[in-house]
Amino acid sequence: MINDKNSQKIVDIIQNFARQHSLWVLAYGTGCGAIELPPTMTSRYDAERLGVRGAATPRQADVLLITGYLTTKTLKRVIRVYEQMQDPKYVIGFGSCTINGGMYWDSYNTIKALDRYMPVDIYINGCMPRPEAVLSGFAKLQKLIQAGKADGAKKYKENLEWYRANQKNVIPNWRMPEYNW
Amino acid sequence: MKEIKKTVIEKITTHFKEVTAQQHDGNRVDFFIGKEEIPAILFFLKDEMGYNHLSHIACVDWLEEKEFEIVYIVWSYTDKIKIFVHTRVERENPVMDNVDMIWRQANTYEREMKEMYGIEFTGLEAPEEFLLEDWEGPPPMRRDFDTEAYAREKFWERPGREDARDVRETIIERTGEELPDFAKKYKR
Amino acid sequence: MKEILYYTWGAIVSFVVAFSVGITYMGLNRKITARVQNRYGPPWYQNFIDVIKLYSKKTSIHHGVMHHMGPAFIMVTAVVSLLVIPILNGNKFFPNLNFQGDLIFLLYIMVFGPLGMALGAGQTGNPNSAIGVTRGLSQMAGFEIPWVMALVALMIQYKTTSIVDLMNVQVESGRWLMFSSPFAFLAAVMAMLGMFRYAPFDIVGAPQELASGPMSENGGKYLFVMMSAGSVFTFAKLTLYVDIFMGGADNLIILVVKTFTLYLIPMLYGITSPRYRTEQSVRWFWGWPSFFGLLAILQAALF
Amino acid sequence: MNMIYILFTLMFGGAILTFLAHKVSGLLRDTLFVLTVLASTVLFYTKIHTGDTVDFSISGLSLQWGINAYGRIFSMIVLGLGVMASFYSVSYMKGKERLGYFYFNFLISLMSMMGILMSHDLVSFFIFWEMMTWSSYFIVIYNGKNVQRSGINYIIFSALGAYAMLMAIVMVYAHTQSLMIPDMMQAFPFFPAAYKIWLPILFLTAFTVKAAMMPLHVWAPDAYADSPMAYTSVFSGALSKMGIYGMIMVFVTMVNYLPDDTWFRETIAWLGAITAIMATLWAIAQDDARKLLAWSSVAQLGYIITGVAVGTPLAMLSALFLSVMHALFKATLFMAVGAIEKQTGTTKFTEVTGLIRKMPWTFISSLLAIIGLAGIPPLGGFVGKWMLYESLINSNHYILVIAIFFASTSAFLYCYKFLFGFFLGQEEKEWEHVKEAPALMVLPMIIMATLLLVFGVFPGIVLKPIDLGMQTLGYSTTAGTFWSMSGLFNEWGNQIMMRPLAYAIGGTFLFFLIILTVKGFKETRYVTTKDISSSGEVPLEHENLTFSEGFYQPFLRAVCPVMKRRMMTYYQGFGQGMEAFFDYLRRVYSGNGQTYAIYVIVFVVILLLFKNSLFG
Amino acid sequence: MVGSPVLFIAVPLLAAFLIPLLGMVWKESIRILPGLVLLYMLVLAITLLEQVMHTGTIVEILAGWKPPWGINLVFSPFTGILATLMILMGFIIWIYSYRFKNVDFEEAKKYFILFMMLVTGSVGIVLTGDIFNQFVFIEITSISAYALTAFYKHRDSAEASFKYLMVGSLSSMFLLLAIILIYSQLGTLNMADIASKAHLMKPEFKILAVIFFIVGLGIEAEIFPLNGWVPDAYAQAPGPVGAAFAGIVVKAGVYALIRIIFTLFDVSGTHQFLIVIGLTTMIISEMAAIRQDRLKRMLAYSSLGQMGLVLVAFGIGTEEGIFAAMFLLINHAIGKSLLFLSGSYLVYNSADKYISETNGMGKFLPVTSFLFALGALAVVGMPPFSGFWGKFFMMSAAAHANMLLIIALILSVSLIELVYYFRVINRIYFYKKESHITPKKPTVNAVIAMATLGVIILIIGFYPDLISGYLHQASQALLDKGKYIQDVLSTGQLLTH
Repeated sequence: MINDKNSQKIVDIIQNFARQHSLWVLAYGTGCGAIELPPTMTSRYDAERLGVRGAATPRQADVLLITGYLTTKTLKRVIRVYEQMQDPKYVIGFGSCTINGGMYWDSYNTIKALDRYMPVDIYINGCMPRPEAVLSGFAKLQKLIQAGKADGAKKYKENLEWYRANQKNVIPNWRMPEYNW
Repeated sequence: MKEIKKTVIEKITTHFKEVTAQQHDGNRVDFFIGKEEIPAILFFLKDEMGYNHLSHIACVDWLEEKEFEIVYIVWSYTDKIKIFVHTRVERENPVMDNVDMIWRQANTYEREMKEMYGIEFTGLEAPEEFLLEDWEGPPPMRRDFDTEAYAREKFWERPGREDARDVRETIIERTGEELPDFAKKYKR
Repeated sequence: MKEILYYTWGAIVSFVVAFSVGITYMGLNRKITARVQNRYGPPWYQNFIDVIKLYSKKTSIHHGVMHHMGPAFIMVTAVVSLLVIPILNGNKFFPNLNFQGDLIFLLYIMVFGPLGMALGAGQTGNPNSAIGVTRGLSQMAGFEIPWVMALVALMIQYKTTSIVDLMNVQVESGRWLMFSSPFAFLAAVMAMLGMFRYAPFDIVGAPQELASGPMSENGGKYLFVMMSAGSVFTFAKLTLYVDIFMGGADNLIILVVKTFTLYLIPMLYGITSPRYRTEQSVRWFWGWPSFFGLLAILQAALF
Repeated sequence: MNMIYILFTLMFGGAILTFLAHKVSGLLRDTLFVLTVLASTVLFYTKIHTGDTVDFSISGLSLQWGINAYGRIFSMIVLGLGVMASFYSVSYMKGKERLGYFYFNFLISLMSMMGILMSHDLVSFFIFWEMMTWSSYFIVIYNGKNVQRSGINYIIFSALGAYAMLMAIVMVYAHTQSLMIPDMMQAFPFFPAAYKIWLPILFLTAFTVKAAMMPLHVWAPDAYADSPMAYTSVFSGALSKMGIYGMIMVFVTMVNYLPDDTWFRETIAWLGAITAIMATLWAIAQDDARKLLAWSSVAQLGYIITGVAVGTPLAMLSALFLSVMHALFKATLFMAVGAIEKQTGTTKFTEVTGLIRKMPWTFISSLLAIIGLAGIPPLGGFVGKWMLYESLINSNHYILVIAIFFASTSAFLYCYKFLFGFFLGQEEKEWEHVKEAPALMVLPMIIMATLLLVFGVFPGIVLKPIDLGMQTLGYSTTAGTFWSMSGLFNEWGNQIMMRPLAYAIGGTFLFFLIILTVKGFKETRYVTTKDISSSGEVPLEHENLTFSEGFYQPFLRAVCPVMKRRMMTYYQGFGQGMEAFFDYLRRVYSGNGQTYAIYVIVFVVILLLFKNSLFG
Repeated sequence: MVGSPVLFIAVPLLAAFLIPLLGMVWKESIRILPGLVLLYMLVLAITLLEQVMHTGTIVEILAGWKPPWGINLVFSPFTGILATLMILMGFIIWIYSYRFKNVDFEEAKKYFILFMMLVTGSVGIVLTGDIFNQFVFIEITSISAYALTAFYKHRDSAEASFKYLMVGSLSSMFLLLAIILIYSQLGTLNMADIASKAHLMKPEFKILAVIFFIVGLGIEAEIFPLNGWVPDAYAQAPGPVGAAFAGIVVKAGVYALIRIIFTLFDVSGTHQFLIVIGLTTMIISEMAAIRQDRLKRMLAYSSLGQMGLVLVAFGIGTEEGIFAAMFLLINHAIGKSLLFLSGSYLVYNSADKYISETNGMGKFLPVTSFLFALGALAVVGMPPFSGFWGKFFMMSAAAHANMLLIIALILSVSLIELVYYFRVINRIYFYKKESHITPKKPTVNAVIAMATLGVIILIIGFYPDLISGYLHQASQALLDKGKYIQDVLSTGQLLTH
C-alpha cells in the first residue's frame, strides 16, 4: 500500500506540508547577518508564526543559515555542520558576501561564492538583508519545499565529488569524516 | 609628568648606552634600540621601573628599508606613562628574541607576528597554527604579498565582477590625493 | 482473549489521547508564550507539524546501542506510567494497572526513562549531553524531595499508597485533596515546576548554552520518539496530579480542563522566569517546597 | 564424623593446601581453591540440614555448631558469592604475586563467615568473627597500597568492635554461666537493668563496625577500595552482611526485651539513614570507581540498617531481602570494576571512557546491577526498597522515609556516573585494543545480574527462605504464597501486580525497540562518537571530549555545607591527641638510671606511707 | 622415677661449671652440653609433672633436715608447670642460640655458662620452698642477667646493665630486709612454716615485710615504677637473652611475688594492690610501646604490658583468675620469646634496630616474618591463636568477679597493643625494603626453634585443652594454702636424702 503511487503522493503532500511549516533553523552566525536574526525571530517580525524556530544542534535542524562572508576557516566548520544535519536539509545564503564575495572580493581568506562549496537553496540578497527580506526568503523556501524543489541535499549527495574537489581546493588540510549518506 | 619622563629617559640612557630617546607630547616616550638589547631593556623596564603591563607588540613593514620595525608598548600603572621600545630586524630571515617569559601575553602577539609577517622568534612556544588555518601562501601581512592576485588565483570568482577595483585606488582617484613615492612603487 | 484485545484497544486509545492532548498542550504552551511576549506565535497545532516533520526526516544517526535505545526507554516509561495512572474515575475502558503501592512504583518508574535516556545521551560522546544529564539528575535529586514529602503526607493521612484509593476518598467526601491537604498540594506543585523542566528549571537542556543538553545528538526520528514520549509523559503526570489532588475526572473533557488548568502553572511560571543555575534550583527545591512538604507531613501526622 | 566438622575441615584444609600448592604450581593452586569452595558449597547444601548441630567442649566451655534457617539466608549469600568470586578471582588474580597468601586468606574468610553463621555459642562466634577480621585485613593490605591508612583503620575499628563484643560475651558468660546463644536469648529478659542497656550497645558496636554504620564507617571506603576487586565483591557483599546478621540477632533477642526500646531503635534507624545520605553524597563526589562503589556499599548498608532497626516484620523482611540483593548487585559491580581494571589498568572515570562496544557483557551486567541498585522496577532492588518504604510509613517513621528516599534518589547520580564514566562517552584511541574480560570473569557477573532480574520478577524465590529464617527468629510467617507481599495497611496476602507489570514494562520496551530498529528506521546509521555536533569542530584523534572531571560539581556545590566535615578528621584528631598524650606519659621512662633508682625509693616511701590504707 | 627435683638445680649448675672444662677438650661440647642438660631436665620435668598431677605435690628435702629447718624443694602442680615452662623455653632458646658466636669460642663459652646459670637460678626460684634460698637464686639469676645484658660490651649495653645492676641491688637490699624482718619475728625461713605461723606476726611487721617483698620482687616481676631497667636491658641484650628474659626470668619474678602474696601472708588488700599495679603497669607500658621506634624496645614495653595483665589476672584471686593468669603467662612466654627471636633476625643487620628497618622483610625472610606475624597475632590475642584463650579466660574470670571496668580498660589497652603490632606487620609485608639493609637469613637451628614456638602457639590455639587440665590443677594448688603447708611440713611425698 505504501508503494502505491497515489498514497505515496498523499504521504508526500503531508510530509512536504510538515516540512514546509516546520523549519528549524541553525543560524551559523558568521558575518554581520547574525545581527539581523534577533529582530526576525522576536516580537516585531516573529518568524515563529511561519513555523521557523531555532534549533540547538545540527542534528535537529532543517535549515542552515549562512549569515554573511565565510573565511576558509569557518567554511570548514560550516561544511561539517551541514554534513551533520539530517536529510532533508536546506541552506540559505545571506547577503552579497555569500553570493559573490561582496566587499571581501579580494580578501586572501574569504570564499566568494558559497554555492561552489555547498548546495544553496535560497540566496537572500542585500548587504545585509533586512528582516523583511529574510522572511520573504523563508516564504520562498517554503514554496520550494511545497513544490518539492528544495533538493539541495540531494544535489550535494549526487555531486559530492565536485563539491569535495572545490572544498579541498580551498581547504588544503582536509581531515574530516567521510560523508556517506 | 615631564619630570617623570625625564627621569625615565635618564635612567634608560644611563643603563643602556646605545639607546636613543624621543619625547612625545602627552604620556609617551619612545626608545630606539638594537634588537640584541630588547630582552634586557624590557626586563629592566618591568623589574626595575615598574612597567609591568605589556600593552601590545606591533610590527611595521619597512619594505623600502628592507627592515621590520617591532614596537613593544609597555605601560606603568604608577608612572602612567607609555613607553614605546622600537627595534629593527632585517627583512630577510627575520629572527627576534622571544620575550614571552617576561610577559606571558607576549606569546599571543609573537605568534600572530610569526604567522602574519614570518618573523621567527627564538624558542617561541607555538604548538599549532594560530590565526591562519591551513595557510600555505607567504605571510599575508607583508607588504609585498599581493592579496588580490592570491585571492583571484585561489578562490573561484563569480563572473561579472571583473571591474572590481582596489578600494584605495577608488579613494585616491576621487580625492586626488598625492601618493608617497614608495607607495607608487608598490602600487598594483 | 477478548478481554486482552479489549484492554489492548483501550491502551492504544489512551495512548493516542495522551499523545494528542499532550502535544496540543505543548503547542498551546508555545502559543501562549508568544502571546505573553507580544508575538503572534505559531498556530496551536504547530507541534503536530513538528512531530510529523521529525518523523518524515529521511535520515537519522545514532552513536551506539544505548543511544539507539534511549528514546525507547523514555517512551516505555511514559507508556507504563500512563498504564498505571488511572485516567478516568471508575472507567473500565482505559487500562488500569493500578495496585496497592503504585505511588511508590510510580516514583521509581518515572526515573527509569530519564535514566535510560541519560545513558543514551552519555553514549553520544557529546560533552553537552553529559553535562545536561548531570544537571538533570542533580535537579531531580532536588525536586523529588518535596514531591515525595507531599506523597508521603497523603499516604499517611489516607492510609493508602494507591491512587485509586485517593481518588475514591475525594469522590466520597466530595472534597479535593488540594483543599484538604493544601500544603501537600503546594509542595507537589512546586515539585512539578522542576518535573516539567520549564524555566526557571530549564538549565538541563539550555539551548544556547548546552545545545539542548541530553538531546543534542538526537535528530530525526529519535527526536520524534522523544517528543511524543514527552507529550505522553506530560499528560500522564498531569493526570496523576489531577487524580490525587483534584479528585480525578469523570470524562475526558473534565480531565482536559483540569489538566490544562494545572498545566498553566508551570507554563506561566516558566514564561515569566529567568533561569536558575543547577545548585540554585536544587537549593530552591530544598527550601520552601520542602518546608511545605514538611508542613504537609505534620498536618497529616497530627490531624 | 559429623558433616559440620567435615565442612570446616574441608575449608580449612583446603585453605592450607591451596597455600602450599602455590609453591608447586599455579594450576594446582587455582584448582584446589575453586574445588574447595565448590565442594564445601555442595557439601553444605546436600549434607547439612537445617537444625543439624554438633556439640563439643573446649577447656570446660561447652560449645555448639549448627545451622538454622536464619543462618541459611546468609549462607546463601556467603556461599553463592564465594563460588562466583572464586571463579572470578582465578581469572582476575592471574599473574599477580603472593597468590597462595591471597587464596589462603580468601578461604579462611569464607570459612569464618560460615563459622559465624554456624556458631550457636558466643565463643566460637567470636573466634570466627576475629578470624574473619584478620583474614579480610590481610587481603585489604594485599595490594600494598595505602596500607597504613586503610589497613590500620580497618583493623582498629574491627578490633574496637570485636573487643566490645568480647566484653559483652564475658558479661553474658559471667551472668548466665552459659555461652549458648539460645540461652542468652532466654536469659536476657531477666538480666539486670544495666546489662540490658549495655549488652545491646556493646554487641551493636561490633556489628555496626562491620556493617559500616555512621560513626564507625570510616574504615569502610578505604578498605573496600584497596582490596583486590575479586575479594571486595565478597567483602562488601557478604562480609559486611555478617554485621547485619549480628544486628538482627541483637534486635530480635535483646532490643525487643528492653523496657523502652523506642529510643534505641530510633537512634539506630536514624544513624542508618544518615549513613545512607552521607555515604551517597560522598559516593557522588568520587572520581574512582572503587571508591564510588565503596561509599555506595556503605550507603546501601545504611538502608538495611534502618530496616533492621525499625524492626517490624515487613522492615525486617525488606532488610533481609535487600541484603541478598545488595550482595548480588554490589558484587557484580565490583567484579565489573575488576574486569575493567584488569583490561585497562585503571579504575578512574577520568581516564577510561567508551568501553561499551569493547566490553558489552560487562556493560550489560553492570547496567542490570545499577538498575537493581537504583531500585528501579522490575529488578530486585525495587522490591526491597518498596517493602522498606511501606514498613517505614506503616510504623510511622515519616521523616525517616524522606531521608531514605533522598539517599535513594541521590543514588541515581552516582549510578549514572558509574555507567557513564566507564562505558559511555567517546571511544578513545588509547582503549582501542581493550577486549572483553575473560569468560571466567564475565560469567559470574552475568549470572548474578540475571539472578537480580529473576529475583526482581519472582521475589518469592528469595522471600521464602527469608520467611523461614524469620520464623526461626520468632516472627510469624509473613508470606502465604510466592506472590503475596505486603499491601500497605492491608492484610498480608494482598496480590501485587509485579508480574503483569514486569510483562507490561518488558512488552512495551520490546515493542518500541522493535519499532525503532525495524520499522521506518532503515535510514538510521551508526556514526562514531567522534562525529558529534560540537560547533562544527572535528575532534582530533587524541582529543577526548568526554565530560568526566568535576562531574557533579553543581550538585556538590548545593550540598557542600554538609560535606565540609569528615568523620575521619575527628578520629584523626583523637588519634593524634592520644599519641601525644602517650608520648608525654612515656617520658616516665627517662632512660636515666638515677631516675629509676629514685622511682624505687619513692615507691617504697609511698607504700610505707599508705601502708595502712593499702593493706590491712 | 627418673629423678628428683634437686636435679633441676644440681645438673645445670654442674653443667655450668663443666662447660669451661669440657671446652678445653672439645670445643663443640660447650654448645652441645647445655642442650643435653636442658633436654634431660625437660624430660625429667614432664615426667615429674605427669606424676605430680596424679599423685600430688613432691617435696624434696635436702641434706636430711626436715622442714621447717632444712632446705626443701617443692614440685607442686603450680611450681612444676612453671619450671617445665622455663626449661622448655630454655631448651628452645638453646636450639636457637646453638650457633651463637660461632667463631668466638670464649664469648660463646661465657654465654652458655651464663645462660645455664640464668636457667638454674630461675628454676630454683620457682622450686625452692625456702625464702632465703629463694633470695640466693634470685641473686644468681640477677647476676647472670647483668652479665648477659652487658654481653655485647657496647657503651649502651654497659649502661643498660648498670641500670639493671643498680636497681637490682636495691631490690636485693629490700628483699634481705624483708627476710630479716621475718626471721626476727618468726625464726623460720621455710615458706610453709612462715605461712602457717604468719598470724603470729605483728600486723605492722607483716605489712612491712610484704611491702619490702613487693619492692624487692617487684623489680624482677617488672611492676610499674620499678621496671625502668627493662627496656634497656631487653633491647641491649643479645636476641636470645631478650627472649630468655621474657620467657624465663620474668616468670620467676612473678612467681616469687605471687607466692609471697598468695601463700606467705594473709594480708588483705594485696590482691587489689596487684590489680591496680598490674593495670598501671599495663597501661603505661603499652602507651610507651606505641611510641617506640625501635623494635626491641617496643617488644620490651609490650612485654611489660603483658606481665601487667598477668598480675591483674592473679589479682582477681579466684581459681578462674589464676588459671587465666597461668594461661596468659604461658602464652606470653611462648609468644614474646618468638617475637624476640624472630624480631632480632628482622633487624639483624641494621645499626639502630629501627622498626622502619624491617620494611619489606616479608619478601626476603618469609619464614621469619611469618613467625613474627604469628607471634604478634598470638600476643595480641587474635583467635584462633593461643593468646586469645588466655585473654578470654582472664576476662570471664574478671566478669565473674564483677570487675567489668577492668575488662573495659584491658580491652582498650589491647587496642593500643593491636595497633602497634599491626603497624609492624604492615611494614614487614607491605612496605618497600630500605636499600641499605641486607637481611640475614636465619640459621637452621634458629628456624627450628622459632618454628617449634609457632607450632606450640597453633596447637594451644586450636586445642587449649592440651594444657588447661594442668593449669586448673596448678591454680587449685596455688590457692589451696593449707594443702601446701601440709604437704611441706608433714606428710606429702617426702623425698629424703
